[in-house]
This record gives sequence, C-alpha cells and structure tokens, in this order.
Amino acid sequence: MKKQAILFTLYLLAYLLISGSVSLTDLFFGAIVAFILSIITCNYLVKDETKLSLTRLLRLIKYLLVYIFVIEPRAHLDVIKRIITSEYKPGIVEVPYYVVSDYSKTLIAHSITNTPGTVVVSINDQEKKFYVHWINVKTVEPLKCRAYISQYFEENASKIFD
Amino acid sequence: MSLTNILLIYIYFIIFATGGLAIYGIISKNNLIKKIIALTIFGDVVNSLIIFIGYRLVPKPLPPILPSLNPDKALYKLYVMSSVDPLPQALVITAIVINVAVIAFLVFLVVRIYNSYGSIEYDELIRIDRGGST
Amino acid sequence: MNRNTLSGVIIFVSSLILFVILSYIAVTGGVGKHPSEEINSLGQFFVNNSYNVFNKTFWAGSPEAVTSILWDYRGFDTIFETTVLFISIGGALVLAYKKINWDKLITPLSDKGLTLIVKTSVKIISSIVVLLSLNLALRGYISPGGGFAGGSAYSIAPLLLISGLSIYYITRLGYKLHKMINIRTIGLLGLSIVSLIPLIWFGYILQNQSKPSTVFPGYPVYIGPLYLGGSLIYLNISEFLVVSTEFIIIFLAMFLLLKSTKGEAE
Amino acid sequence: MLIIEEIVLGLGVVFITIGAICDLLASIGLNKFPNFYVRMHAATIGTIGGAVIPLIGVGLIALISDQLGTYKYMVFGVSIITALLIMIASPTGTHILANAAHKAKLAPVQPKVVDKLEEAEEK
Amino acid sequence: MVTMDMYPALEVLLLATGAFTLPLIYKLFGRKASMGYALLYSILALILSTKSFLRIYNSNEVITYPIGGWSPPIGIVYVVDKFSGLLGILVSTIMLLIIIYSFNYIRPNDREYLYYTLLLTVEAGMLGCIYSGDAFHLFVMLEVTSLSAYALVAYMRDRRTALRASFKYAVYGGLATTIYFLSIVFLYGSLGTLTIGDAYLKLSNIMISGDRNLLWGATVFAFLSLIAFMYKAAVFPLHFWLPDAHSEAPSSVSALLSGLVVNIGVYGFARFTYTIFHGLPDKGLYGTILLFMGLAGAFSALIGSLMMLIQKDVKRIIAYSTVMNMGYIVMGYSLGTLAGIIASTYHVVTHSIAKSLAFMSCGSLINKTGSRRVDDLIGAGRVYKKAGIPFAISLLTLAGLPPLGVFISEYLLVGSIIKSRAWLYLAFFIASYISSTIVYLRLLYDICIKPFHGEKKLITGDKEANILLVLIILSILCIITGLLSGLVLNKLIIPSSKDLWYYYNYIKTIKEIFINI
Amino acid sequence: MNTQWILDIYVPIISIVFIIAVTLYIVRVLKGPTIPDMVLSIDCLGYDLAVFIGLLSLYYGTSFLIIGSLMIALWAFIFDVYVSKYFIKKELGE
Repeated sequence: MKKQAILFTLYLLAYLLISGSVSLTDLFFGAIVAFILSIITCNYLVKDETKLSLTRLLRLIKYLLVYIFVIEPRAHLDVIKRIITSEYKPGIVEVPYYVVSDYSKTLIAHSITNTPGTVVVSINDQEKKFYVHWINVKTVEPLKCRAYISQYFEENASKIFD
Repeated sequence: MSLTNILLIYIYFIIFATGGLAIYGIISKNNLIKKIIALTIFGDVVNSLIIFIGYRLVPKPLPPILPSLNPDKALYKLYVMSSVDPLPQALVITAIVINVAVIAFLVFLVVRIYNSYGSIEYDELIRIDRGGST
Repeated sequence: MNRNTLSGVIIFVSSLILFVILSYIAVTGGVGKHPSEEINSLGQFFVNNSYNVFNKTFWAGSPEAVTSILWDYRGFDTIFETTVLFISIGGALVLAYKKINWDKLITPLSDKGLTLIVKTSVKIISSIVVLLSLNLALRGYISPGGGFAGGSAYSIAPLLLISGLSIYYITRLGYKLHKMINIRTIGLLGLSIVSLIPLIWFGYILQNQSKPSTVFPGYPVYIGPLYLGGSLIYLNISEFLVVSTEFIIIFLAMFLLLKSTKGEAE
Repeated sequence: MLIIEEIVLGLGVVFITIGAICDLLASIGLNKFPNFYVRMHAATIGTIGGAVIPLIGVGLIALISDQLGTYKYMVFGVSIITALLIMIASPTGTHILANAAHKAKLAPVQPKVVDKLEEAEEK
Repeated sequence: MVTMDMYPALEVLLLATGAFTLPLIYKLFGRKASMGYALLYSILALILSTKSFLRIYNSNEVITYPIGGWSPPIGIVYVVDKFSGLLGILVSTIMLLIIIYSFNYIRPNDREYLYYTLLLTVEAGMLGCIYSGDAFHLFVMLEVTSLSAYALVAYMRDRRTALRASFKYAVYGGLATTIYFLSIVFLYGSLGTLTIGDAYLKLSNIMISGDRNLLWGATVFAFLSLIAFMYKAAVFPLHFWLPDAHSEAPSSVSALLSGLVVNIGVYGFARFTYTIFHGLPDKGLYGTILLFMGLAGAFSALIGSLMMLIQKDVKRIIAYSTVMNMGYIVMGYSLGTLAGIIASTYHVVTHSIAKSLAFMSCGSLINKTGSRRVDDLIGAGRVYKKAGIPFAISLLTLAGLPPLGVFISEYLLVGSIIKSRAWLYLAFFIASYISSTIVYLRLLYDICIKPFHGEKKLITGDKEANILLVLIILSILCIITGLLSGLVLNKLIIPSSKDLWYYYNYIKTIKEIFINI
Repeated sequence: MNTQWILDIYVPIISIVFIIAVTLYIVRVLKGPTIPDMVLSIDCLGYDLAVFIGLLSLYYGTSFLIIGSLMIALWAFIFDVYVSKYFIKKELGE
C-alpha cells in the first residue's frame, strides 16, 4: 500500500510537470493515470517496501546535490584539462563493490559513468566487480581503484538503497 | 531576387531532386530492403513538401494551437495572424500513418521472402523461380 | 553497358527531368504563392474556428487545430487511416501467425538481455515513457500529440523492455498476442461507437459539436469544471489503445515470424 | 523586476553558457582523442555538462518568461524531466555501447595501460 | 438525421466495423460464426447500396452526405450520383458472391478469419473510393483497398511466388499512391481545396483570373493523379504488376482483383476527367489528357492481347485479358463522348461479371486438377461439368459471342470509336480483339471440349453447393446483360453515364451545400 | 518580467557555439573510424539537439516544441541500446 501511495505521488507529480498545469482537468486525468500506473508497476519497480522512507529520500537528494555541484565540476575540469593538453593514460581497471540491491548497483554505475574520466564497461555480478575504463590510470590495485573511483558513491548508495 | 526567393528555389529543388532519386531507387535498386528505404524517402519528400506549403512567412510563426483556453481578443488575433496552416499537418499525419502501415507490411513480406527464397535480391528471386530449385 | 545499367540510367535521367520540371512549376507559383504571409483560406478557416469562443458556429471545441481537423473536420480520414494500420497488422499476421508455447520459453530469464545496469535503467525509463505517452494521448486536444503520437510513444516502452531484458520478460508482463488483439478490438469498437452515437439523436455520423440543422446537442465540451473537448478525447483514447497495441502486435508478430520460420518449414 | 527573477535569469543564462562551452570542448575532445574508449569521456562531458546543465537552464529561464504565458510551467517541467531522463539514459547508453564494443571487439583498446576485462575474459 | 442520404457513408463505416470486430467473433464463436458474420455485413452492404441507388434513381438527383455535418470544402462529403451508385451495386453484389464462394474454396486454417477481415476491408475501401467526394479521402480509401489487396495476394504464403508477386504489387503500389498524394499536394497548393466538386469550380475560376502559374500546378495535379490511377487500373505501361499478382492470388481473390479492384482506377480516372478536368480552361490541355489516356489504353489493349497468346498458365491468360479489357475501358472513357462513356460503363459491368466468373470457375477446375498449366487442364471442364460449363460461358462472354454481355459493350465501343472517327483506336481495338478471341476459343477448345486424359482426383460432391450457386448466378448475369441488354442499357447504364457526362448536376449539388469561407 | 529581448539577443549568439559543436560532432560521425564512434557522436548530437530545441522554444515563445526534446533524448537512448544489442547478439552468434 505504501509503495502504491509513493508511486502514485511520483507519477502524479511527473504528469503535472509534463502537462505544466494544475488545472482540475489535468489533476483528474493525472490522478487516473497515476493510479493505474502505480497499481501496475508497484511490484515491478519496488521489491521491498519497508526500505521506502523519508530519510532515505533526503539522503538521495543530498547526494544528488553534492554529486552535481561538487563532484561533477571537478571531474569535468579534469577531463577538459586533458582535452586541451592531450594527456591521458587510459586503461580498464577492476573496481569491487559490496552493495546488494539492483538500484544501488545501478546508482553507483551511473555515478561512475556520469563523471567524465570513468566509464563502466562491464559488470560481473558473481564476483561483484565493475570493470571501469579510466582515463588516467593511477593504480591497478582493485581496492585502491575503489578508493579513487567509487568509494564515496558506494557509501551513499548503500545508505540510500540497501 | 531576394534571399527568400533563392532559399525558396533551393528548398523546392532539393525536395524534388530527392524525390527523383527516391523514384530511381524504388525502380532500379535490386535489393528489396533498398527499395523499401527508397519508398520511405519518397513518402517523406512528399510530406515535407506539403508541410512546406503550409508554412507562413511571418517573423515568428506559431504552431496551430491556441495557447490559452480562455483567450482574450488580442491573443486570439495574434494567433490567427501568425499560426501556420494546420491542414497540411493533419494530412501529413494521416499520410505518415499510412506510410508506416505499408512499410510494416512490406518488411514482413521481405522477411518472409528471405525465409523462403534465401535471398533479397530481386534478380535472384526471379532466377530461383525460373530455375525451379531452391 | 549491359541492359540493367542502361535502363537504370534511363530511369534516373527521366525521373530527374520529371522532378526538375515539377520543381520549376512549384517555384514559379504552381502551388500558389507559398510560403507567404497569407496561408490558404481553407487552412485559415480551421485556424479561425477550431476554438473560436466568440462565435461557436463552426467550432470544434479544441484549441489544437490539427487534432480538431484530424478527429472532427476530417474525422473519417483518420478512422480509415486507423483501418489501414489495422489491415497492415492483418497482413502481417497472415504472414507470421503461428502458435507458440510462451510458457516454455519464459524460464531462462536471467541469461537473456543486456547487463544489470541496463535492465534497471530500462525499467525506470519505460515507466516514464508510459506516463509520457498517456499524457500525450489524454492531452491531445490541448497540446500537440493525440492518439497516434501517444500510442506510438507507448510502444517505445515494450520495445525498450524487449531489447534491455527480453521478449520473454514482456510476455510475462502480460503483453501477449491474443490479449493485445482483444484490447485493440475494444479501441476500434470505441472509434465506431463514438462515430455512430450521434445517429441516435438524429445527428450526423461522427458529429462532434451541435450543428444548426440537427437536434444532436453535441458531445459535452465541459463536464462541470473538467474540460473534455467534445468527442476528441474519446476518439484519442480509442486511437491510443489501437495504435499502442498494434505496434506491440507488430513486434510480437515479427518475433513469431523470425522464430517460426527459422529452420523449420511449415 | 524582482531580484529573485534576476537571479533565476542569470543562473539560467550561466547554465546555458556553461553548456555551450562544455559542448564545444566535448566536440573538440571527441575529435582529438585517439580511440573510442577515450572519446567516451569527452562524450560524457557533452551529455552531462552539455545537455543536462543547459536543459536545467532552459527550464529556469522558462519559469520567468512572459512570452510563454501559462504554458511556461510545461516548458519548465518537460525540460527538467528531460534532464533527469538524460541523467539516467546517457550513462546507460555509454555503458552498453562500451560493453558491446568491448565484447564484439569493434574498437581498438590501444593505447592502454592495462585491460583487466580482457584478462578476465581470457581466463 | 436518419435519412437515406447517409446510407453510403454508413455502409462504409459499418463494413469497417465488421472488419474490426471479426477477429473477436472468431475468437469467441469460432470459424463458422466469423464466416457468417462476414456474410451478414456483405448482405447489409448490398442492401444499403441498392437502397441508396434506388433513392438516386427515383428522385433523379445527386445525394450528398457531409460527414460530421461539415459541408464542403471544410469536411469530407460523400457524393453519390447514378454512376457511383451503379458501381457501388456492382461492387457489393460481386463481393457478396465472392464471400459465398470463399466458404468452400478457402481451406480452413488458423488464419482464415484474416481472409474474411481483409475481404470486408477491401469492400469498405472500394465503396469508399466510389462514394467519396473528396480527393484526399479518396487517397485514404485507395490505400485501404490496395493494402488489403496486397495482403490478400500474399495469403497463400507457402507459395513463394505469391510472396514475390505481392511484394512487387505492394512496393510499386506504394509508389503510385504516394504519387497520388503528391498530386493532392499540388491540388491543395494550386486550387486550395480538397473537394472534387469544389476543385472544378476553383479550376474554372482560374480561367477568370487568368493565372497561368496556378494552371500549371493544376496540370501537374492532373497528370500525377492520372499516373496513379493508371497504375491502379493496370493500364500500359503500368500493368506489369497485374499478371503476377492476379495469377498468384487465390482464385477468389483473383476474381476480386480483376473484377473489382482495377475498376477503382478506372472510376478515379473517369471521375477526375469528367468532373474536375472539364473545368480546365485550356481545351487543348483537356484534349491532351484524353489523348494521353486513350493511347495508353490502346497500347494496353494490344499488349495485353498479344501477351495472352504466349502464356501457358490459364490464370495468367485471364490476367492479361484484364489488362486488355482495362485498355478497352480506358479507351472508351477517353473518347470524350457520351457514347464512349456509355460503352465503357457497360463494359465495366459486363467485364466485371465475366471476369469474376472466369476466375472463380477456373479456380474450381484448378482445385480439382491441382495445376494451373493449360496442358494439365485439358479436358478438365468436360469432366467437371459444374465448373466447366460456367467457365465455357465466361470464355464465350469474354470472347464477345453475340448474345452475351461483353459482345454488346464491345459493339457499343466500336460504334462510339467509329462515331468519333478515332481510326487509330479502331485499329488497335480490332487487332487486340482478333488475337484475344483466338486465345479464348483455343482455351475453350482445350479445356471444355477436348477429352480428359488425367485421372480424376476429386469427385464433385454436394459440399460445393455454394460454389455452384455463385457460378450459376454469375452465368445468368452474363446472359442477362447480353439478352436483356436493351433493358439494362436504358434503365441502368445510360442514366448513370449521363450523370457522369452531364457533370453540372454533380457540381450543382455541391454548390448547394457549399459554405463560403 | 519581460525577458524576451534578452533571449532575442542571447539565443542566436549561443546558437553559434552549439552549431560549431554540432559541426564537429558531424565530422566525427563522418570520420568514423569504427561504428561505436559514430554511434557515440550521434548520441551527443541527439542530446545537443534536445538542448537546441529547448532554446528554440524559448526563442519562439511556444511551449509545444519542448516535447520534441524529450523525444529526441529518448530516441538517442533507444538508438544506443539497439545498436549495442545488435553487436552483442552478433558476438554471441545468436
């Protein structure tokens, strides 16, 4: 029930954002659409509804803000510098991870890929590691790579989704 | 001759030249998929032509949608004076759907032809039919 | 130069000549003075009247002139355009139909599809796509979009799921051929019923708003505070059902076609 | 003119400018870098810095624009949704493309320092 | 406003609805029910088209029905004069017979319901083409008709030649309909309207305004649309698809395609020439259009008849005979005289009946012997008399034997050609007539008179009552159109042809409901 | 607040930068050398166009173009996924 309610709110919000108005007509149709979609997709999107909580949402928002305004600019500047100076040491390294849920894995992978300089090339779910293409290979030691690349993301991801 | 006129001639010529190439492709390409692609291009050529006809040469043309549900006279007048022609767009939507339908059917046909002939070259198909063997 | 090349050259030259002539005619004003500051008087009529709140004689009750042409002024075209799509699916099923045991195929799920990252993202994105498509269909009479745009946008979602996960996954979600055909029939019947209802009140076929010569009061534009835009919304919803299911049928039938004739002759 | 509107407008303009610069640099990088895998990093700049940030800028400017009338919220909403969509879609796309390229050996990995994935596959 | 005016539009919509719901009926109630359902709708269509024809016939006026209450030029209008009404009756009658014939002819399998769905849509499309008074709606209905026809040609999907024929038909058909759409672009650009009657008025206004450029645009519209109709009517040089498609389809579908679908092209040509292009101010240009089509028709007749001589496949012979007859019809319509129109209209009717009879009866024969080659069919008609005699009648009719239908129409055609002193057409006509008659008579001798050498594979049983019924009805129709030709001509053909020729009636009716915008 | 005059000046100027970037992307598309390179640059092109449409909708002051930007972004994603799917399947020999 909780997951339906949360999904309903999210869908309704998205519907109104796309419509760009809060007229009664849009609210009415938005509510219908959101209701149907939340019923249909609740099992398909949310596995464990006990994990849904406000603190996690706040953490996610905080994480996103930090990510966009601190980590991204730093990475952008780094790669822009490399574009201008043509200075790179590319390679594919192993990065282990310890999170469990699909969403946190995806969040980590997206965070890695979205920061310029690192791209997840492959994921090995059995051995729990990402293969990351890194534009400036400082080390090939997996754990040190993790410290350079995904330590911060993973800490947050496990707090948000696990 | 103003810049607008030159642009006009250029656009018409490009549209029709592409159309001519597409017809050439439909008729003389041997590969069935290429024929279909040429047919798609020809459909798009005609669609862009009619959309172009409906364009309105005003500084900021509007799409044919009144931007408010409770318009006042001024807004309505602005809309009437600067909206592009909606009829070609409606015709094009119909034509696009029809093109999509024809193309979908043709693609199915080609897959089926490939499965039973083992080739999608038209000459090859005729040769296989005449030879009588698979 | 063999025969094929020669005929190719002849066709090329003749089609080019034809189209040079056509473009000459178009440039010298064969298609009217287009583009110009004026648009065709017929087009101007639709612009003026589709949502003319000051004079409702010719109005269609929708500010979106294209949708009002599609479903009101020239609605019959659109109904038969849907029929064309319907026929195309019929032709596709003629070529592809074969019973397949889906339940057998569903089991090996984990090996299919792309990596886990893609699977998760595709799930999220496809739900956004569904929402967007419904928005396009339901607001088709206010903003650009409509049944066809919404339906074709909807079909992106199963397309993504097919590529990201597998076709077995979407069949497990409930996208099955016969189910889709049944839903499509509902949509198509909706089109027919909406166009036939005015006849009960002695209206015209596919009539939307009231006309001076008939007693049919017209489909309601407003119900209370809700703005519905006459018959357009019902037609848009029906068209959405039809188009979305038809695209899914195309995907499934293509899958059947590829699977059924691979190796085994009928 | 309210001060907050000025700030929003300035922010929007700055965002779009950043986006344009990022796009330019990304396109230069895309042409300059030696192989597909290194180019991916330049492309990331083009999508995050060059698409997400300016789309947010567009949304912000739309929010204070008069010309759009009541529909300004629609532009705002759709551009934010598009930005979020690109945030999810672009890394997925890059990842799966890299994955495919590596699996099917479409692009050379040279120059490289190390290729752990190839080593893992050879094992 | 439930008046008889709405019957044409209602008929088309109901046929489409029938097609929409047929898959569901098949799912719920099975095969027999879906067949009955299709039959029901085709009977309904026949009743409605007959009623609307009677209404026009009795009141002697053109009926119009604006869809959705939008008068031209705003919306789509259905305009039915006697010419359209006659063709409507022809289409719905022969479709009904084809559906009855199909019950036993099409083997039961899991895609059978699609066959009936497609038959209903093809009927809706043809009736829509015939009744529509709007050039763009004609495009949509043309596409409905053609796409169903492509799919029906590919129905025998296990024969790969059918797939190839369908592809050829479909890809060039797509090109032709897109060219028609291009012509609509020119129509809308130059004349600013989509209604057929209104186009005539606008075209006449061009003469008053004297705008040569717009006139050129209208000329392009004329020629491009005629090219599209030439493809649909399989007139030389655009006849190349027809022999493949018509011979590879199941025989019932061949009857449909040869008997009816090609007539849509002819109808479009006749309607556009005599309703819109009459408004062309330049009489020389109008003459050029007629000459262009007439020559195409003459060559089509000659080529068709010559190709008939060298075919070995019986269905291909009949298919080429369609090319030839379409040539005759187009020739008649492009004479530009009332006599030519009467002859051609009569030929449309007689040819449709005879050609459907020929394809259906030869389909039965082919089913029995399992081969389409003339050599394998020798004597088959003599053994299987139930199909053989109708086949003989159809061949005699097509050959133009005096008391039968085609003789009268060809006689009228020759008369009108001579009357308008078109000696070239006459030469083409005689040459093609002679060579085609040779083929028909040889075929008649081979199949229906020579003794049978093969072994009897199937015994004609009582199960084929439907087929027999259809063949008998069509044979009787063949004989009636010949023997009672005076009656048929006076009551049906001449009034309809006059409606086409004196187009003022049509234009006047459009003018009455016209809205000035 | 009337911001339109700012946009009237600002959007054309910034468009030049976008067009230069688009040109360079197209150079990469044409140069190749491998198919993933092309796909990558077409991707960037698509996302770039999405932004460009956003700018245009601000410039023309209509809200109806913006849905196009969403669609183009979605299209670029689908393009990626399908190309990759095609190559991976080819590699697996399926």
